[in-house]
Amino acid sequence: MTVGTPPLLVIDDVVTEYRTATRVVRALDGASLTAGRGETVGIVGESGSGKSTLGLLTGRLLPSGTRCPRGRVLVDGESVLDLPPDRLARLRRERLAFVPQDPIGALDPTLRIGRQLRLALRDTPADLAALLEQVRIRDPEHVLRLYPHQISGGMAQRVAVAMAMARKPALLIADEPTAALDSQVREEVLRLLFTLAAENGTTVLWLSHDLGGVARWCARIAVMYGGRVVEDGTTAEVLSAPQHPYTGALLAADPARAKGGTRLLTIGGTPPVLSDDPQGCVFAPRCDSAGEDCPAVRPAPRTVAGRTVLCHHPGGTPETVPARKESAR
Amino acid sequence: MRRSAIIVGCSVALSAAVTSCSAPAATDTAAGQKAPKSGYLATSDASFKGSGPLTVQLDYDTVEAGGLDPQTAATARSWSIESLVYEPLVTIGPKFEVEPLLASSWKQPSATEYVFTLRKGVKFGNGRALTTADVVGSLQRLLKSKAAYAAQLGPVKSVTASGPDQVTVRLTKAYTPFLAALANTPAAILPMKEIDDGSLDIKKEMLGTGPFVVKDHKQDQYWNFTRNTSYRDAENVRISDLKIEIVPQEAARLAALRNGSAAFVNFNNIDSMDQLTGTRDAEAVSQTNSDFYYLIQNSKNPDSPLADQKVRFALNSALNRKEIASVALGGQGRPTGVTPSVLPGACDPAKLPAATARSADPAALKKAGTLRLAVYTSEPAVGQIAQVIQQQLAKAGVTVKIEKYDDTTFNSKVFGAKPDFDLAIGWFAGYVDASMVSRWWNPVQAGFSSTFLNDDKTLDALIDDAGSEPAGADRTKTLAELCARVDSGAQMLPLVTRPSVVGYRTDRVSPTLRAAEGYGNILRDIAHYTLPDAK
Amino acid sequence: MKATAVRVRRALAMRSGDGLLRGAVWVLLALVLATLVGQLTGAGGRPDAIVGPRLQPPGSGWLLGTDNLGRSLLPRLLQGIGTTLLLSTLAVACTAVISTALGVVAGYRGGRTAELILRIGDVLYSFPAIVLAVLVAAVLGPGRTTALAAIVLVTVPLMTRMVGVAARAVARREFVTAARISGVSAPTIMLRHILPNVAGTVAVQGTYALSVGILVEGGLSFLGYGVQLPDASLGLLIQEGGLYMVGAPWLIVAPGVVLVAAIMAINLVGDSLRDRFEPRETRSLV
Amino acid sequence: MDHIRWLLGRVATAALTMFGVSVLIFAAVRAMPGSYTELVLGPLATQAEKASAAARFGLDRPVVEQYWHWLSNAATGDFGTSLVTRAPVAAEFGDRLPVTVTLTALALALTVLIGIPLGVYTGTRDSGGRGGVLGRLVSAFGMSLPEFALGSLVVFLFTRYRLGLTVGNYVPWSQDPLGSIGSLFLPACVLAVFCVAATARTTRDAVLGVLVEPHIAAAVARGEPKGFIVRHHVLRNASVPVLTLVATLSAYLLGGAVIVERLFNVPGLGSYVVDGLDRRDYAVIQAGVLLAAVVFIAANLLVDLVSGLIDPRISVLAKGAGS
Amino acid sequence: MSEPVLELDDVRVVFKRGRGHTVTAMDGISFRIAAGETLGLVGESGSGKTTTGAVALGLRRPTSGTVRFLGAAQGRRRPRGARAGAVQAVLQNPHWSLNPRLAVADSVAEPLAAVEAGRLRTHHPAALRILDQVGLPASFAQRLPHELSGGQRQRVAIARALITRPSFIVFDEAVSALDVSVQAHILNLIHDLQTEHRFAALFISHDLAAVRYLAHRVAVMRTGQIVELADAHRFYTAPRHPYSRQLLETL
Repeated sequence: MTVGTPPLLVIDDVVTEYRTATRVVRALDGASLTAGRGETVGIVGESGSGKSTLGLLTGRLLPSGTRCPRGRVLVDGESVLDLPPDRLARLRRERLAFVPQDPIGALDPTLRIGRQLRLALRDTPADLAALLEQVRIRDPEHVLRLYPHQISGGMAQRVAVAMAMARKPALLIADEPTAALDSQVREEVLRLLFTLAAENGTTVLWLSHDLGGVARWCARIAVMYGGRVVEDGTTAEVLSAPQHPYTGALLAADPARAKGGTRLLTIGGTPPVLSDDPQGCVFAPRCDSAGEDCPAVRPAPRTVAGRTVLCHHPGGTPETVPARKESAR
Repeated sequence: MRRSAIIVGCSVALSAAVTSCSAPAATDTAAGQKAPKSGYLATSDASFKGSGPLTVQLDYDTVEAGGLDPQTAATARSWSIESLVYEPLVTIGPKFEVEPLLASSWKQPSATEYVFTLRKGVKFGNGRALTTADVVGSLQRLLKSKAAYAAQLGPVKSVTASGPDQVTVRLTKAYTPFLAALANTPAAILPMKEIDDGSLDIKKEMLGTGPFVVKDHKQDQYWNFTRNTSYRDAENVRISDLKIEIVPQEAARLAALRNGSAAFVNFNNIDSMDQLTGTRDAEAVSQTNSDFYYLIQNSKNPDSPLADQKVRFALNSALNRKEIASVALGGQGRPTGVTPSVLPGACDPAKLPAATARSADPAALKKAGTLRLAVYTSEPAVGQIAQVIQQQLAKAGVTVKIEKYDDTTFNSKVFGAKPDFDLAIGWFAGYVDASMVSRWWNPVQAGFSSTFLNDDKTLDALIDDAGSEPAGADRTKTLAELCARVDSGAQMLPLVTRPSVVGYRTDRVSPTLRAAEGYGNILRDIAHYTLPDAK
Repeated sequence: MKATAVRVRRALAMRSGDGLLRGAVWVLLALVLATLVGQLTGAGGRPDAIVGPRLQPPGSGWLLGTDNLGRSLLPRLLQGIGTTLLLSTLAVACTAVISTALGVVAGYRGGRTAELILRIGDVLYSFPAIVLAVLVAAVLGPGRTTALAAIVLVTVPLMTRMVGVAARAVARREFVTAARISGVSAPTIMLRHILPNVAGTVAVQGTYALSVGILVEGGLSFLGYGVQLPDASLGLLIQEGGLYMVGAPWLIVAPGVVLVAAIMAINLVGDSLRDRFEPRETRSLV
Repeated sequence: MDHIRWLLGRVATAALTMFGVSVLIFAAVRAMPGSYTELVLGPLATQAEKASAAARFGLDRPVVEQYWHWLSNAATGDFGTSLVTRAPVAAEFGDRLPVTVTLTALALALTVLIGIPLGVYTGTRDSGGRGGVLGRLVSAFGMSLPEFALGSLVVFLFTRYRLGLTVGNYVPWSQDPLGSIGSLFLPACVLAVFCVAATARTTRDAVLGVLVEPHIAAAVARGEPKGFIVRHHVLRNASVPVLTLVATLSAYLLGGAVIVERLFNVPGLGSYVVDGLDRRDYAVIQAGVLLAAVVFIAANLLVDLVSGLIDPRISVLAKGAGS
Repeated sequence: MSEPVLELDDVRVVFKRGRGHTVTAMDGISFRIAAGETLGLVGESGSGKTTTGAVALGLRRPTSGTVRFLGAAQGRRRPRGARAGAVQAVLQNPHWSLNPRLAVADSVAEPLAAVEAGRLRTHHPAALRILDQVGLPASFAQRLPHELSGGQRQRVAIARALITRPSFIVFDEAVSALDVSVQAHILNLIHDLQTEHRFAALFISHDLAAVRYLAHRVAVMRTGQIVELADAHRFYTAPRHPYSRQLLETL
């Protein structure tokens, strides 16, 4: 994080609640995250951890049924949660950009690609063909005349990246941009996204479940669990020596990292569904190194080995890994 | 059966016999008008000098198998429209007395001989003068044709031109209703020269001696007539252009009368009269008709209880004709025997056997069981009579199930080759002479009723006697016997007379309307209508 | 199957928040109650009995006045509601059974069978509704069964198409493929998997068909083909009342108001059912 | 290329449907009890007269022969002669078509000009879900006014009180176009009430459906103003269901609004066909129903074509569905 | 090597898309799977791996080539008689893997009811036993799918596949829609159940990591052809085909 210049994005102790007909679900329970200009942050967490809500929060794109009773969100100094609609729209137009999870779904099915790009970029003059070549789409003239359902997921995502970066955003938020793509295409899109962001000095928030991808592309990683950022530090250090027990468990469960023949270490119990202020650490019931204070006292952020962790006993090592019974051939 | 009731003769009604109707009839004379002459509901105000167009709305158009040929015309509607163009030798006065028309006078040297003297200066629409050849040719053409009306002229032996402007008709035997039968549109005088030389297709065009000429006609939408310039009394005809619009929906005709887009409208719902209250310049009057509603009891079906005369008579005695008239027809109709009660010499319905019977025979009633009563949709009054009859028979312990069909289905079920009904309601035209309609009670002569009437020889004899006896005390006695016979046979039972309601705009037209009408001819005196001066 | 019953009961439980739905259900209940009480206890006398002078205004001895034959309008109106509601409900029940069967088969089978069923539906659907109804009435002769047959013929094509589309969507789901793989017979798949999952669409389309049914019955009565005399249906009462609008406006106002209230209530119930069974997430950001 | 092949496929199925309609109507019409001869000859004609008249009208020939005769003529545009007017049916339809077309055009104009904006307004204004209790009440009310009840009321009001427009005197187009529209305005309004309510409801649903689509969320994320989103994205995406409904409504209206035509005494197609039914005037009924079927199928084909242009996925789906 | 449970011999499947335009989904595919063995089938979307799964399940008849199941050629589309229930599948989308209107116990009991007739209720005891094996307590029996998480639903799907003690199961992208930790549970479960039930398995996935964890042998498909078929250990340590190397690079 480049010290001195004020951080581009400040999310400070934000609580967000979805109100459905029958009950209230708390998606964020005091999440905090800051990101400077040009930083690349990977936000990792399983479904129900609140990472998608965090992404939407930055652009205040939460549906009408949600409320944020606590916390602040500052983008480039402007408090997003209190902005009037027209200034919020200007903020989204000039400072923010989003890369969608379902690339084809994010394009208007009834308009040709070229027409949609002209509409979206009507106030930033850009040569569309050059724009598409920049994201390495062969034969851009042909693609501009196609409809969204006539192009592949990979190509659609490249168009989305081109559309986003053409507006030179200060902050780019990508929520699982490559979930629907095949491995090769996934690598290409990521390479495009991060190189263009770097050239433009855009801060990137990448919400993902692909630990390997985050390791390759993001300087910083933030692990989320139960609506809070439980560990936030430089990627290499966090992945090699996780301080928070959940991070450790997550790494152990990833088949890509499991060495041949070892049994995957699974986390017992099920992810929490919060409805109000929880007592103590929400990971306590599933944590192997939980002490008596964990369920009682809500852990405060502390810096350990150059990263911030929300845990009373950081640094616990995962238990030994039992050998796997080989099934007879 | 708005279209298919046949009219074969007309009857003479004593206007005095018209009872005042209980519904607030609008016959009370409007302030400015003179009191109508006796026998009329309204008379044209001679002081009006205006002339010009007139718009009339009727509920349905003429539709005949024989097209526009008046001789084969079978319905009252055809006759009233065709009477604008065609004229018969004689016509009917307000009290149903026979008056001269194309025949200026006539003599009856004997009971079976009539000598007519033609009126001078009568021309057809194309300007050609009327000749005795036209008269003889027309009557002979009518007698030769198989048209239903031909039989009503009675046993005619010969029609001959007996002088430059004289025609003599000889009958084989005395036939009292002959003159009355002659006074109707089917017996009108046709332009025989044009018909014989083929220059006129009588089915498609009309050419007569009457006050109007057809300009154009769109089936079921409108007729346009213009004044016939060569009409003998052309200068007194105030209506220059007569437009007849066909508007099936009653509410639409009511609306047209209210907002003035129509000056003269016919209604078939009695209560339309009081729908006009509160509309300035709008009058509605109810003409008494010789037409009457009847109830058929299908006695030809062997395994039906109605085959037994006692059951039929018991049902007849259970009916209350007064209540039918007051409830179903809002008091506008009146009970009648087979001789229409408004006609002179007609029998008194109150003295009929069923009316005088103290109570219906319970045993016979029990045998009746459940009966199906067929009615048709196009005339609301028929449905209402059916429901009143259902109530009356229910009180007598007989269940009646009403089956309402569209007109065509009704015709095929009741008058088809294989009748499929127990009871059915319809209406006949009453004609002018008391005996003429009774002809239909003789299945052999009528033909159509042979499918549901058993032939009753004594009744047939009474019908012939009534037809041939000259008017007088013993004819009235015969007619009374005829009524009693029909009533006790109870196969086809006359119920109540059928009212005809007409509405008009007093600020658009001053019509001449008779109190009683024999031929159901709504447009009878339209040539005498006067129009107020254009404001 | 017990779980399904639990599921359906819970689905139909009236959501407290929806005032419109509660109001609509109350109107319908009131109408059904009124006609039941009227028919059973004969309140207000027999509908076809001539009780007084013609065209008497309401209140003078007869709550709703008398009609053109002197019959009290109240019992006739109650009978009219009964006839119209019973007739339309019965007809729509038949429509629902036929359409659901055809729709589910067409949706699951697809291909030629679906094409055939839809083609037949198109043939009927391209007839103008009123002409089709009058044709049926003329062929079968007026009366209740005819009105019922007319309503069924007019409403089956659209409902079959709707159920067919819903069934086709369900047939593509994984649990249907899994059932086919494990050898479950086609009829069982249709009954156990397809039918319960299109129940929502059937309920929604059934309610809309009901309001169409009432309109068709009314139209038939207006043209003279509806219920037989002296029985009454709301359509017939309105048609008869139409002639006396100046002299006796209550003859058309009473049945008119009841008819409009009934159809409106049914439409509102249909809307609420559609909200429940085809819920659309409320994530709109606009 | 595929588009044309798909179109040919649709035309083929349309022809099949038309054939089905023609067979059904021909059989159904003859299944009706009674025949024209009974009606026109009246009750007092003898059976012999009825038989000779039937022969004259050509009603006594075997049904299949009559059908083939009629079908082969219909192919050449001669739909047979009306028994009532003795004139070719095509002529009568020619006279009445402009009346029904004007009436339909007026009703559709009202429907599109009022229904669609109302739908878009209620759809975009209340946020999400199916809020807008007022919107639902109004459209439910509009859809529950049967033509015969509303029509009778309007006829009553406009005749009982002087409210400008007169009821029932139809002015032919040839005479005075403006007057003709004036005379058809009231019946058009009565017809339009149901259509406006139905269109408003369908439009609102379609709009609400589009608003939850991901591409709208993406547009909002791009900071596009609401009006821009509605104009450029919502209307286009929501138009297909609305178009389908309008096509069905126009087919219904062109099929002839019998009841309104009778109440307002408008000489349109609907009342003519139903009169034909009353009088068993076979040629009129058959031609009327065929015309209505052609209009219905043409409307659907048109909608498929246009919606294929608006939303390219549809023509792909339609083709996909066929395989 | 015991008698192979499933054997595909030079199987071809060709689709007609519009006139004259054909797509070859399977172009001469041959492989064998023995009892207790898992063949991992990897490839990009559009490589034909799902069609291969459909052919293995008997849902689609190949244009040419033979499919032998337990030695007998597989003719008709729907398995009949003795072999009904011998083939089962666990498919991708947990949201729609279970009939939302059926309770868990009924869904699991259905395949058994199809094989041994009788009502669903009669097979509830067997269903409860198999649910316990997949780690779901009896209390789940009467629950409806919308009350379960994605992982729990996939467990029910697996229980449903196992209840007829099939000799062959196809896992078509069975875990790709699940979270990493939940995925781990399911992979362990499949591994343990195979050791116990000794069914043959075809594990189709685009996630090479998951395949490595379960598969004994791996086949890589590209545009309808198997470009490499090798023992798992050898494949992950020294892939021969360049396309395989490219895929492993991203792991």
